[in-house]
Amino acid sequence: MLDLRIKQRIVAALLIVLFFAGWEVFCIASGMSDLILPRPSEIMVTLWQRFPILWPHILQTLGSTMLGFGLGVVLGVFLGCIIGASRTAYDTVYPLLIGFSSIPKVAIVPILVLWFGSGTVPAVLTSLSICFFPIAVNIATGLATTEPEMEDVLKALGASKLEILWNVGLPRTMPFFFASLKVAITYAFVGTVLAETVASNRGIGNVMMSAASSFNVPLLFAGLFILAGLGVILYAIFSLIEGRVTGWANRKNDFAAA
Amino acid sequence: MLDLRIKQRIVAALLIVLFFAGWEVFCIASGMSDLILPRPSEIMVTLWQRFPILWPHILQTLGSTMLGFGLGVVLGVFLGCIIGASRTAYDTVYPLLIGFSSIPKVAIVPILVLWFGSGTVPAVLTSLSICFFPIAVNIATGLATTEPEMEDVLKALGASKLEILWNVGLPRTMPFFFASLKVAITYAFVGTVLAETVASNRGIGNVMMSAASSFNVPLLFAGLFILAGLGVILYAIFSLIEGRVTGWANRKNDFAAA
Amino acid sequence: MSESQTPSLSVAPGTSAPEAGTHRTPAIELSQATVTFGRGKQATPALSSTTLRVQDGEFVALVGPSGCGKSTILRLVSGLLRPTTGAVIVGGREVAARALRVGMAFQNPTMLPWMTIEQNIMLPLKIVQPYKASYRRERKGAFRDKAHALLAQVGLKGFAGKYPWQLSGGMLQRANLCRALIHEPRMLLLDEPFGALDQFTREELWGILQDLWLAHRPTVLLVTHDLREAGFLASRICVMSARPGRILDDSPVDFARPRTVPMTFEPDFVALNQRLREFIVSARAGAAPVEAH
Amino acid sequence: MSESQTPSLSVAPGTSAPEAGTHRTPAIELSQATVTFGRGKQATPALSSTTLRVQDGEFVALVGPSGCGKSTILRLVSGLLRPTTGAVIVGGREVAARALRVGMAFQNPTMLPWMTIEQNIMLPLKIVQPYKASYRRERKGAFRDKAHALLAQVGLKGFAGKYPWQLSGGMLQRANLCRALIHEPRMLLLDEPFGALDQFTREELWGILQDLWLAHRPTVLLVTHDLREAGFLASRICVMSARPGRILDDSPVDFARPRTVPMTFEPDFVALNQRLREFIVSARAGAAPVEAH
Amino acid sequence: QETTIKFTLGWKTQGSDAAFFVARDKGYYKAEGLNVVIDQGEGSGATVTRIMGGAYDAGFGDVNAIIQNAAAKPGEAPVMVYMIWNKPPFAISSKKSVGITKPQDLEGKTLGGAQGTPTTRLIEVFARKNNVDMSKVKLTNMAPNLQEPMLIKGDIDGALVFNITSYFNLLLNRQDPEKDYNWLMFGDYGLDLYSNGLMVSQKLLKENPKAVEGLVRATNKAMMETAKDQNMAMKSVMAFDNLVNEAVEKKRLQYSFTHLMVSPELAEIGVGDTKDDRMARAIGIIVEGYGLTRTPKPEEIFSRQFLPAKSERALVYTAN
Ligand SMILES: Nc1ncnc2c1ncn2[C@@H]1O[C@H](COP(=O)(O)OP(=O)(O)OP(=O)(O)O)[C@@H](O)[C@H]1O
Ligand SMILES: Nc1ncnc2c1ncn2[C@@H]1O[C@H](COP(=O)(O)OP(=O)(O)OP(=O)(O)O)[C@@H](O)[C@H]1O
Ligand SMILES: [Mg+2]
Ligand SMILES: [Mg+2]
Repeated sequence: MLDLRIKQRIVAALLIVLFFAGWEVFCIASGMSDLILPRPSEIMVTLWQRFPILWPHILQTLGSTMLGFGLGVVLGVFLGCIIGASRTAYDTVYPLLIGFSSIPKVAIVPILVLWFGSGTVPAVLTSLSICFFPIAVNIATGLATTEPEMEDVLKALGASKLEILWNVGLPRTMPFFFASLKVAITYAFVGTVLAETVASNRGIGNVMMSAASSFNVPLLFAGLFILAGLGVILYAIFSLIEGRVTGWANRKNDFAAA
Repeated sequence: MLDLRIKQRIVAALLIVLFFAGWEVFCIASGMSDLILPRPSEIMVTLWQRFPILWPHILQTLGSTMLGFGLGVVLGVFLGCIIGASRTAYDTVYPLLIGFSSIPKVAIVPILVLWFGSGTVPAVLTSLSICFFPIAVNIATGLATTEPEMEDVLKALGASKLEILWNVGLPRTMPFFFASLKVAITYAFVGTVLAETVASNRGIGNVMMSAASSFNVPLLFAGLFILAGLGVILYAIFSLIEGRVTGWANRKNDFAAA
Repeated sequence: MSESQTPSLSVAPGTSAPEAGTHRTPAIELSQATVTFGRGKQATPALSSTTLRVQDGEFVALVGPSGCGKSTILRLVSGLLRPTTGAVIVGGREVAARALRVGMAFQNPTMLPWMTIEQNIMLPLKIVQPYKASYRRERKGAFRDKAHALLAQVGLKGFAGKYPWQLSGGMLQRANLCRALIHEPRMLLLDEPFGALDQFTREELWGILQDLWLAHRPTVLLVTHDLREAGFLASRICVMSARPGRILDDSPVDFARPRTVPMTFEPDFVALNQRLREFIVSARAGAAPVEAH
Repeated sequence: MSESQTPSLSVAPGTSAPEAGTHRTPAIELSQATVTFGRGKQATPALSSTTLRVQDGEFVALVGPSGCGKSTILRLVSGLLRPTTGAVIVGGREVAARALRVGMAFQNPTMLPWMTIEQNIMLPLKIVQPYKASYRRERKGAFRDKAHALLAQVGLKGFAGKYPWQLSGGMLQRANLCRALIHEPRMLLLDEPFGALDQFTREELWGILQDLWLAHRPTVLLVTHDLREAGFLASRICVMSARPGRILDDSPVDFARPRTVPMTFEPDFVALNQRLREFIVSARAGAAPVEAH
Repeated sequence: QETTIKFTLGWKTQGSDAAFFVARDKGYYKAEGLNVVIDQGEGSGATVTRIMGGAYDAGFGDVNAIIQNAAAKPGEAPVMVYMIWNKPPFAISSKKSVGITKPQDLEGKTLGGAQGTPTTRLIEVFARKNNVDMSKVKLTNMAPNLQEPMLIKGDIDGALVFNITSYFNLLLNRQDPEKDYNWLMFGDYGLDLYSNGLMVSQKLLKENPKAVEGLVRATNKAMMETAKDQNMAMKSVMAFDNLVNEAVEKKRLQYSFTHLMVSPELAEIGVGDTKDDRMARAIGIIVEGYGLTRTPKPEEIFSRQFLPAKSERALVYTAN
């Protein structure tokens, strides 16, 4: 079982390497200008050389994102619980949320900047405003699709609504929740960077903006690589937690591996 | 039961009206400049007056979004099935997708413009690239958490993997799928508008950009309202379909209403 | 101990229970309760005007054909369902049984899949007073020991840490029974708690349940398909008609306690079974749910 | 029809089956099959070195204490599980039973919740040849009629369009049986198909199942807790030990067919039951899963 | 046989782009055998990348961006063939109350700039040339459309802007840019740069010089008419994009003439042309300001080969 897992991982790693090799080859073969799409090797070199300069920006973006994401999770879970629990909330809050979510957040960043000044606050808020939505939707769906039989177990004991939510609704919803976290964390990065491009003196978004305007496309892509990397790292962390928390729901894989 | 439903809807409608009334009052009370946050009434007036001019832009954006969303659904379901079905795909495709998704799509729009020129194509592609991800994640999660007992019913009959996917995996995953559609449709709009602000002569994104650059904030917000409205309308349509398709999973509501 | 300690009240089928004449408030009282699922064309009548009284401390068995509404009655009593018409009074109050600390074993042993068997079984202790108050403190101490002891009693020693899907059908059913018992409820609602068990395990559990009842005298409503089981355990047996169900017959069982398995082979006992059997056969004749072959 | 048409092969418990001496390839052959779930400390042995042969057209009943591995054997035969050691040969081939059109009634009647009962029951017709080919054409015609007829036979007339959660436990079990039968499989694996049914419904279904077996002679492996049921239906009864299970006893049942319910009260029949009962009691004595009370 | 030319503007539709719309609207391009397809842009610097990437053949953009790209990728950068704004729009706007009237006043102030715009990039050079200690100036980044609101709100003391943009942004924000604001024009303090004009790709230049010639001729013709009659020109603008505020854009169009075009140099050499020595100086400033590794020659940047005769380019501006 362990061997199989390791083998699978090696294959996966190889495929990922292959992807970048393919990109490299494509760029060379098609004579792609590095103004349009730089080669991965070029990007990596830039990344390596500029890393000391980029480091504080990475920290800035990561910090804002984590804060926004954390708040987004809290807000998303809260709204999700409300929507999932009350029909009126479903009818009221859902349309408002959908409407709000259909709005490109770029449009509200300037308002945030005018209210809170430029810097970390708008980045955190944008990140929050972009990432809570998938969480709320998935939590609400998870709660709404919970098998009534499971709730009956607690209802028969005279449990309060909150106890049922806590002991049945939320645990049952965990697979939905973790799925939404994967989506939310990536959007949280997008939100932060968006706000940083609009008004900030630090952060990856700021670096990318400056790279774009000085036609330093490899640096721009280095910024993108950093974001992608951060996204993947956080995803990996959530995956670990997910494995522990929702293992019960993933029996299929257990079986396949057994 | 019907009466209850109607009562709930009325309450919901009232609450939504209340929300906008609150906004209006807030703007008036705080003496908010309409250059920062216009009053809803102002926005509605603008919307009404400019509607004939806005109409073709609405159609443009809606068209691009629906196309991008449609393709995004296809791609998302496809990737979700692959990730949910194969461990290697999970290990390979997932990190790549997460990485790609962590990248702000604003950064890739210029590249799309360079390849495809400005106009509908980049809008569709941006919309696609932003909206397939939640679908893929939710489909993959739904498939991975399918109870093995349900699959056993088909396995014992000697069903092929595809038959199991089609008859068990996908139907079981429908609640996950519809949850992701709600997220995806809103992001599809964001994607289209994003691309339109960068590279298009038509579409709501272009209108908003033009409004923003001439500080016509009520028009900018009219654009946002249109987007929100379109999002809500499409959400309502999906909700109807969802009610039919995943009714079986939403027994809880049935019970509550009974 | 003789049966006389818990007087059994016989209700004539089809007639409403007399309002006066009982000096104790019954623990459970269904009066003219009807349940219809769905509405319009989709309507499925599940229970037709059922009247049933159970005194505090009584052990009542419900038997009847599949789909006649036995589970529905338990759901009514536990407050999970409200009657379409009629009233359900439990512990002197309409609806809900919170204060009564109901212990319910569902027909389908719904274990929460994210919890181990132990955690599942300790669930009532987490929810029901007075255990709730000290749950955080005791869940790794006294409560856990209690759960383990109960599991050992039903033959699930060593399975406390397993997840529900790692247990066989019969094992789950035994765990389900433990969950109904752990908080020592004043009222037990058992929906075919031994259905998936072999004869021997079943008989052993009968003994355990009987001992428990004799010691604490909870009010028990037991749904079963096994007339021997009903005869062994109950102080009263109610026979229901086919769907939509009504109570057709209500007869006390007066064998001395504690009863033993050999007793179930004695002529008196066999005669009771035979009597019920024949009664059911004749009752079914009109509305046989299965086509003759 | 007499039993002699289907020769039953008795396997001495504990010894491996003789390789030679049979002129027909058995439909099912477990040789020294062991199943252990999990690994390391978590390992749960579920089946210990089990050898079992079932000839084509035989009707074998498996009885044994809860958790002894009966369901596990069915899962092995249906190809849902592979043995940890040993071999499982079905229809002359190792693993999987695709070509055999297995009909399986799971212990827990897992109906797909998004399908109506009718759709659930027609599932095998959608998957298994030769029905699969004409499924699209016939699903509203002949196939549906077939499903309705089957449902009517088990007393579920009018429930075809309901969803699984609208049925009672016993109704679901009957639907589950229909799903196992609808594609007229050459091999039937039934895991306590009558557990949640009352005595009468159960006896009627016995009759239906017997008729079906007499007409088509599928190979049947029936798990049951009811010795009367085993005696009524089976041509051979295998008794299993407690977990990890092995086959302890394997005895042919030679009563004439078709058997009737009254026959089960005749002395010969009762004697068989009594013999099995005693055998099991003595076998259990060593490893009683339930604490004495 | 018509030649299709994909043309990108420097930004969203603006009155100052009128000449292109007039040429299109009145069929001047058509008369030259050209089918000019006009798209809105993402910034006058991005015009250069759009053309270099091959998606566009021509556009209205910033010559300084050409210089930057030509330094790194000679032979790929587009070439300016018709210089339109011969005065740089780079400026620092500030409220009168803040009191920034000369470069030295910047010390101790907070300036807001949109990242990567020439004004922001050149502030260092501006400071050096005027002996301003940049360590005493605080710079903060923000999107262009946030500069004026933050200026008004007082979050920043001065904004690094294009005068032609900022002036109207202030106007749209209900300010009086003349009365209440100070403008430090870079052109007045030693940064005598060229700015936006009509540029074409090297590919078009090589493969179809006739099309370039036609493009320049038609644009020039429209430019002359626009200078005479802005009302007529605005009709063409509105025909292209009915979303813009006509009154404001007309003023912007006029502002582009008065503040960015009409000058002694224009009178001397006509619209579209440049002076080589000034261009060389400008290149020097850009190379210094951006720390470029190579100094491109003026002929890499600008080509006067396609300009019509000077008499045809004698611009007479009359406001109406
Ligand atoms: N949620 C529901 N919606 C619709 N019909 C229901 C629902 N629950 C139960 N029924 C119907 O009510 C009737 C009684 O069901 P119930 O579960 O009480 O039967 P039961 O006596 O427990 O049967 P069994 O012995 O088979 O478990 C059945 O006909 C069933 O179809
Ligand atoms: N997926 C699993 N993981 C771990 N252990 C399992 C799993 N499935 C079954 N077991 C164990 O295997 C043993 C045999 O289980 P099985 O379901 O075959 O019993 P059974 O004979 O059908 O019992 P019952 O009559 O109670 O249904 C049990 O001890 C059970 O705990
Ligand atoms: Mg029931
Ligand atoms: Mg079993």
